[in-house]
Amino acid sequence: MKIIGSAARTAYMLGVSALCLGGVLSTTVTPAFANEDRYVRIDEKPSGEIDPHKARDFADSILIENLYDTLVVPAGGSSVGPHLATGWTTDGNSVVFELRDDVTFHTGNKMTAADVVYSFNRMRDMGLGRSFVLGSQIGEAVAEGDYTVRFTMNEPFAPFLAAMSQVPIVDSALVEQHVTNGDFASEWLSENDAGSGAYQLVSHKPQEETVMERFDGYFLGVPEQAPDGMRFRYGLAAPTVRTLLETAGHDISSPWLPPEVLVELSQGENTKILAVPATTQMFFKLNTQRAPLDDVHCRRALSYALDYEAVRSVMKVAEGINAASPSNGPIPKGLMGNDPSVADFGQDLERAKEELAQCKYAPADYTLEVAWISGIAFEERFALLMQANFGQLGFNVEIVSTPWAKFAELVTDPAVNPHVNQVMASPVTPDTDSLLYNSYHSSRAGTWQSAEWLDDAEVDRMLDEARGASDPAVREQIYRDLSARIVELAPTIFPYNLMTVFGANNRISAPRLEDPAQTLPAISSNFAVRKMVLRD
Amino acid sequence: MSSQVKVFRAMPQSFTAGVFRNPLFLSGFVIATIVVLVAVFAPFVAPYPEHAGPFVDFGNVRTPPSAQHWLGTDLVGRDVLSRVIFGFRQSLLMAVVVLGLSVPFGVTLGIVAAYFRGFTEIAIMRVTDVFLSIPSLVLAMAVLGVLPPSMLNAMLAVSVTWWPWFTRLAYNVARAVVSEDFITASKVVGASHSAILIRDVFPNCLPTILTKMANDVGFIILVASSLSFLGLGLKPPTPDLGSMVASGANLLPGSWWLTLGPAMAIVVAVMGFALMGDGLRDELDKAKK
Amino acid sequence: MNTPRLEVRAVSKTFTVKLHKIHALKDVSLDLRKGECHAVVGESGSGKSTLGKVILGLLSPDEGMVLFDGKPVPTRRTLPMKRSIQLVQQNPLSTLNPKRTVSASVIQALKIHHPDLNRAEILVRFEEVMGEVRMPMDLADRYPSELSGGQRQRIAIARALACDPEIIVLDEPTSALDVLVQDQLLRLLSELRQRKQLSYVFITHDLGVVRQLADRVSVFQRGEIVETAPTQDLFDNPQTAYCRELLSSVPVVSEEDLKFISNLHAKT
Amino acid sequence: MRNSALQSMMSRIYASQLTQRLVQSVFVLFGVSALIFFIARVIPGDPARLALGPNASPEQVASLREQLNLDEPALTQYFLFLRDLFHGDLGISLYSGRPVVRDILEQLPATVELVLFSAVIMIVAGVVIGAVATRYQNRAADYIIRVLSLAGIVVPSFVWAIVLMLILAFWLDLLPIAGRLSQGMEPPRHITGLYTVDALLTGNIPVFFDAIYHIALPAFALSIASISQESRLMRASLVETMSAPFIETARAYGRTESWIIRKWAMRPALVPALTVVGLDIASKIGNAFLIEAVFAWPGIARYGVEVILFKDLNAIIGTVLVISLAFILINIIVDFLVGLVYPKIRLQGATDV
Repeated sequence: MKIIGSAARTAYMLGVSALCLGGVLSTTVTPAFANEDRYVRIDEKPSGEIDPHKARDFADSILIENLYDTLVVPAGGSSVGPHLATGWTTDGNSVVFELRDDVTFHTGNKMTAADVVYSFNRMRDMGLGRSFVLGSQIGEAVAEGDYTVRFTMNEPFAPFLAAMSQVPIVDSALVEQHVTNGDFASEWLSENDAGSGAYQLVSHKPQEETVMERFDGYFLGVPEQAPDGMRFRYGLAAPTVRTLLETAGHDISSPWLPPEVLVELSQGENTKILAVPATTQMFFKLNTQRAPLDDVHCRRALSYALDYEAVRSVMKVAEGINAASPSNGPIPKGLMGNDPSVADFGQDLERAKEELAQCKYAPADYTLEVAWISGIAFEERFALLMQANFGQLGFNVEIVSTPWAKFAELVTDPAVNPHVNQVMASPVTPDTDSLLYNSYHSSRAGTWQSAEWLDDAEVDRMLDEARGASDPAVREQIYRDLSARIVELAPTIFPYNLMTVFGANNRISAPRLEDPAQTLPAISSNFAVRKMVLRD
Repeated sequence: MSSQVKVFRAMPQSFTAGVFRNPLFLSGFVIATIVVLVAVFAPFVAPYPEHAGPFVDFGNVRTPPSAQHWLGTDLVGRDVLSRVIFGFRQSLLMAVVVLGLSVPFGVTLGIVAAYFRGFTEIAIMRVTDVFLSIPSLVLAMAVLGVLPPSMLNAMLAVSVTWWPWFTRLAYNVARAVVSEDFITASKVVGASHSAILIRDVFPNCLPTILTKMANDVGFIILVASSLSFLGLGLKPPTPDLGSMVASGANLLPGSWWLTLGPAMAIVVAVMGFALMGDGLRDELDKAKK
Repeated sequence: MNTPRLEVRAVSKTFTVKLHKIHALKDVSLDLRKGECHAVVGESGSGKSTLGKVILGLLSPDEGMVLFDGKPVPTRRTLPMKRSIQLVQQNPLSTLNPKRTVSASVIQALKIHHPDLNRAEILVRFEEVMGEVRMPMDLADRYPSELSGGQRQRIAIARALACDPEIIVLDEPTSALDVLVQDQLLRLLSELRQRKQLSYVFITHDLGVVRQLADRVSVFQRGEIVETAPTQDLFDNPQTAYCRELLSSVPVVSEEDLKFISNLHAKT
Repeated sequence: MRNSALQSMMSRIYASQLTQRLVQSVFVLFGVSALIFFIARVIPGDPARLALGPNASPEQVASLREQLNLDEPALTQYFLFLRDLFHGDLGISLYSGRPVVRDILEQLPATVELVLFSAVIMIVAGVVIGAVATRYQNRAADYIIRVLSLAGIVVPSFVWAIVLMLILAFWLDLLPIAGRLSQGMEPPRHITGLYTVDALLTGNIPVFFDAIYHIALPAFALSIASISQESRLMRASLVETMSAPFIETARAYGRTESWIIRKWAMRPALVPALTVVGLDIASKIGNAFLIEAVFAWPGIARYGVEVILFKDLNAIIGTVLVISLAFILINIIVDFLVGLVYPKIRLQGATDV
């Protein structure tokens, strides 16, 4: 052993000192930062966008929810309540909002009607992010005084108020300063905030983390027990999140953890799960433009062939709690037009074979492509299940996994859009329109929401009619009829309604994510950090 | 008398005998042989061969190892052991095809560059440098990002990163060979370039190339599993050891058997071939002295 | 009758190594007649081997030319041209491909130059060639590593003979062998020359060997021929100082010495 | 030639060889840029559509396509790209919406720091283990080390990462598993971007230790495979050196094996082991993604894979170029250092262009 004695001794010493160092550090270094302990830590997919008018997915919407405010906010069911607007009046072909006069932006600037007009125009003119909720029926916005804004309508547009809950208001004076070459200041706004929200931006590294801290000038005030800030982390792997939650190094997970991990977290000593009975649904979208699924009978055959029980069995997230519940067709529970009597979908191979017999295609001639979004592990199991189920009908099934970004691109072409696409969606606004119009209107075909490429005159007519009708009862009936029509056309398989489930550390409580009575249908609204409570 | 002349004869027997006395090679050879046999006879060895195909049993998911399922069942109720056994098949197929594509291509370029020198050499070796200047995992990912996911494309992507190593190896060995007197002799005798390359240069590079190939079988399995871990693997339900580890890892430590089985399988397969390569190299070094 | 078979006319060749120009051959001329053995002597690095390569067509000269039968040799030599001029190299360890049996190496040469022969005829020729170099046929399917240095050089000669050459460039063929084997090989070469009317370009630094075998000698110094003369003239009456110096350093091995040595060998 | 003249000639050759290498690597970089540019160009899918999201109008897509020169012939696009490259402009990342150069500058130091630390661990551990194996060559200890070092190589690095995380963080709770610093630790003033180096330069000792505390686990996980590789090479090279004639001489003097290894064999044997350090570091950059993913290390490898999946043309090209540049530079630097340590290599290298 004395041969390489000195080298071994050095290595040994290094090892010992590393261990000592580790021991010392773990006891001394970590707890020295008191106020940071009061930051809530949340993680999401790989990157985030903080330009409020470019933000589009779930992760982005959580950031925007906390940095920015909107005129109105979801208030349960399909309704909206006042927020930056104290109230509104409908006046012939226009809607007039009265604004609060006590709102200041993070800069200290007062929020006025000009900011609202600027924000609306910016969102619509850029045409990115969630601007699709702004129907072409909306005309122009005009400031009629410092705290009054008038929106004129080209045509009646029933989902208007709900849509306004998705238009974040920016500090126009600040944004204007950073416009270069007519870029809407989008480079600047992708790295800075110009909002009035309860939290303001500290730093934003789109692939690492976004940090924000409490904004003391928030017009509604931020409760003392709310977190002092938020650390929004990107791209943590499931085992990492799981370990961090156990060791109080993290507070709320993304909703993409595997169900088995959630089960373990629900039993953990320091951990729990947060379940939001929101209006999210899983959709297996069938490409209605691609043989053999351009034949309604083949689509119906697939609907009957799926083992719905098995799908739902995957989503068990705790002892006795299943995140998946039977669906009522295209309109999730809690939204206008939901019809509990719409068939409880179940597997029926006999009927599947009957439908298949009427289909003009022979299954053996076709290979069905079933897609799942890589990163959402449980979707692979659904794909495998479909492979087995549809295989029983004689279809050859190929499974393809695509990252979300690639999927959103694939669906733009019906010739390459996979036959079956798994999409989880919830209405962007509390209005049924935001879900159905963007999924089934023929003019919207080819987005991730409308991977069906449905082209049905009857459906288009009903969707347009529901937009124009102002009487809620009439709209309710239209949506019920529409729901029945869609089930008949079978462009989509509706496997389950979904509770969105998060793993969490016990020190955080988020009433909107835990208490069904306080939960709002637009899921990101439940991530208002100011409504959370952090125990010390 | 003349009938006794054999125009071909295998390598000097002392080398072969020495190799089989080398403990590293021998243990690697035994492991690799078992892996190959298991892979070839997978349908007969696997307890539930149908579980390697489109099969689900949601009533039987994620059961820990038991007498029926030695390595437990996975998230859709398939027998992990059966899938591991079929996974060997895919891994070996991958390695064989990647080597089959990249070795002839890479070695040909390497010895051609070493033999002809001049512009040919510069062109080939600079292009090779370009490929070698991109870390292979990154390059394979970029290529796989381009191609739709399939067994063949995964093989192509890995091959694209693999051939330059053989070009460089063959080039280095062949440069030494080309300066040998017997190459001059062949030229003087009037042998054609192709004959010299095939009969004189190539056979003398072969032992080194074979050694690297033995090692590489394992490393190709490793790279393929890394790609699968990043989500660039084979199409389900094809059993793929790397993806099995990746999906199982999310459920550690709870459902450890989902990771342990396939991870050990990768380790055993890679180990077997790496040991073989090591032993071969030992003997090669001895032979040189 | 005696027009030269091979003429080297004013050949120059330079190499560039690390920006330094090295004149390997400077204005070298040389004749070789049928059945003649022309020795090229000089210190190592004096350009002898380069001359050999130019003659063989392995290098093309910067200036000057090589004539065969009075006609200039083209840069790309034809197969019959290649056949006519063959080579036996210095190092018996590397002159044969270690991955091929000796029969394969020789038979390759036979096949190249006798494409019209069938397998049996080739084997007959192979046996003949092996006989010419006194190699027993039971060594035919050995690998070079299983043969002695002298045996390997015989195979190298056999390979050259297999082409039916008229000229053989002998590039220090015996310098790596011990004295006894060297002597046997030289006798073989000498006998082959007479029997087959071969011409040799004998590259060597060993003047003892030159005296034994060569008809004429060219002395090389730094890429130039300083003197060319019939062997006996050169040894008796060297014209240049360099040659005199060279000659004075030659150890002389007499016939008696050789006999003595071979007797020693025979006894042990 | 006199000794000093010989030396000056050697160093001239060496210097010219180094310049030659540098010039060559510029061409190689051009090659890499062309290769990756054309690979990225054949990626099916429309980057403009991807950037704008599924709800953008065809006009918007068309205008962005024009802005990105996507409608030009591929060769024109490549030349436009080269022109911008000379102005230090790699375009805007579609994935992050920011200039690629900025993204890369932000992500690169984290990876450099990770790779650097794991390289140090690799060299030290690799040399020691290789030396031990040589000392006990062809005995039990040697075979055990060789099999163990094989295990280091054959177990995929992502498996190591997970295993280490489970043991050291999940069960023992000894080391942190995410991020570069503890929460609330302000990063040191940006000088190099390497937190440990910057902390030392600014004299911020707590941050220095905190950064080391955070980098320990990922760096170790990343180094395991290459420790094994390095120790195998070290062993092979030591074994070779130990059979050299000058070692026989030392044995004849009755020196112990250990003394010979340390004093005589080590230095020449280090050379081949060190030359592959460059290659090993390059392979680490690839493996780094696996590690960065597991340990949430905000580095360029993770960024690279994200942008590949997102088909973010500019960012893919930028990332691969930077990684290749790093790889080429590392190799030149390693060669240069080896040349300094052991001048004999220079001449061998000089004839081996």
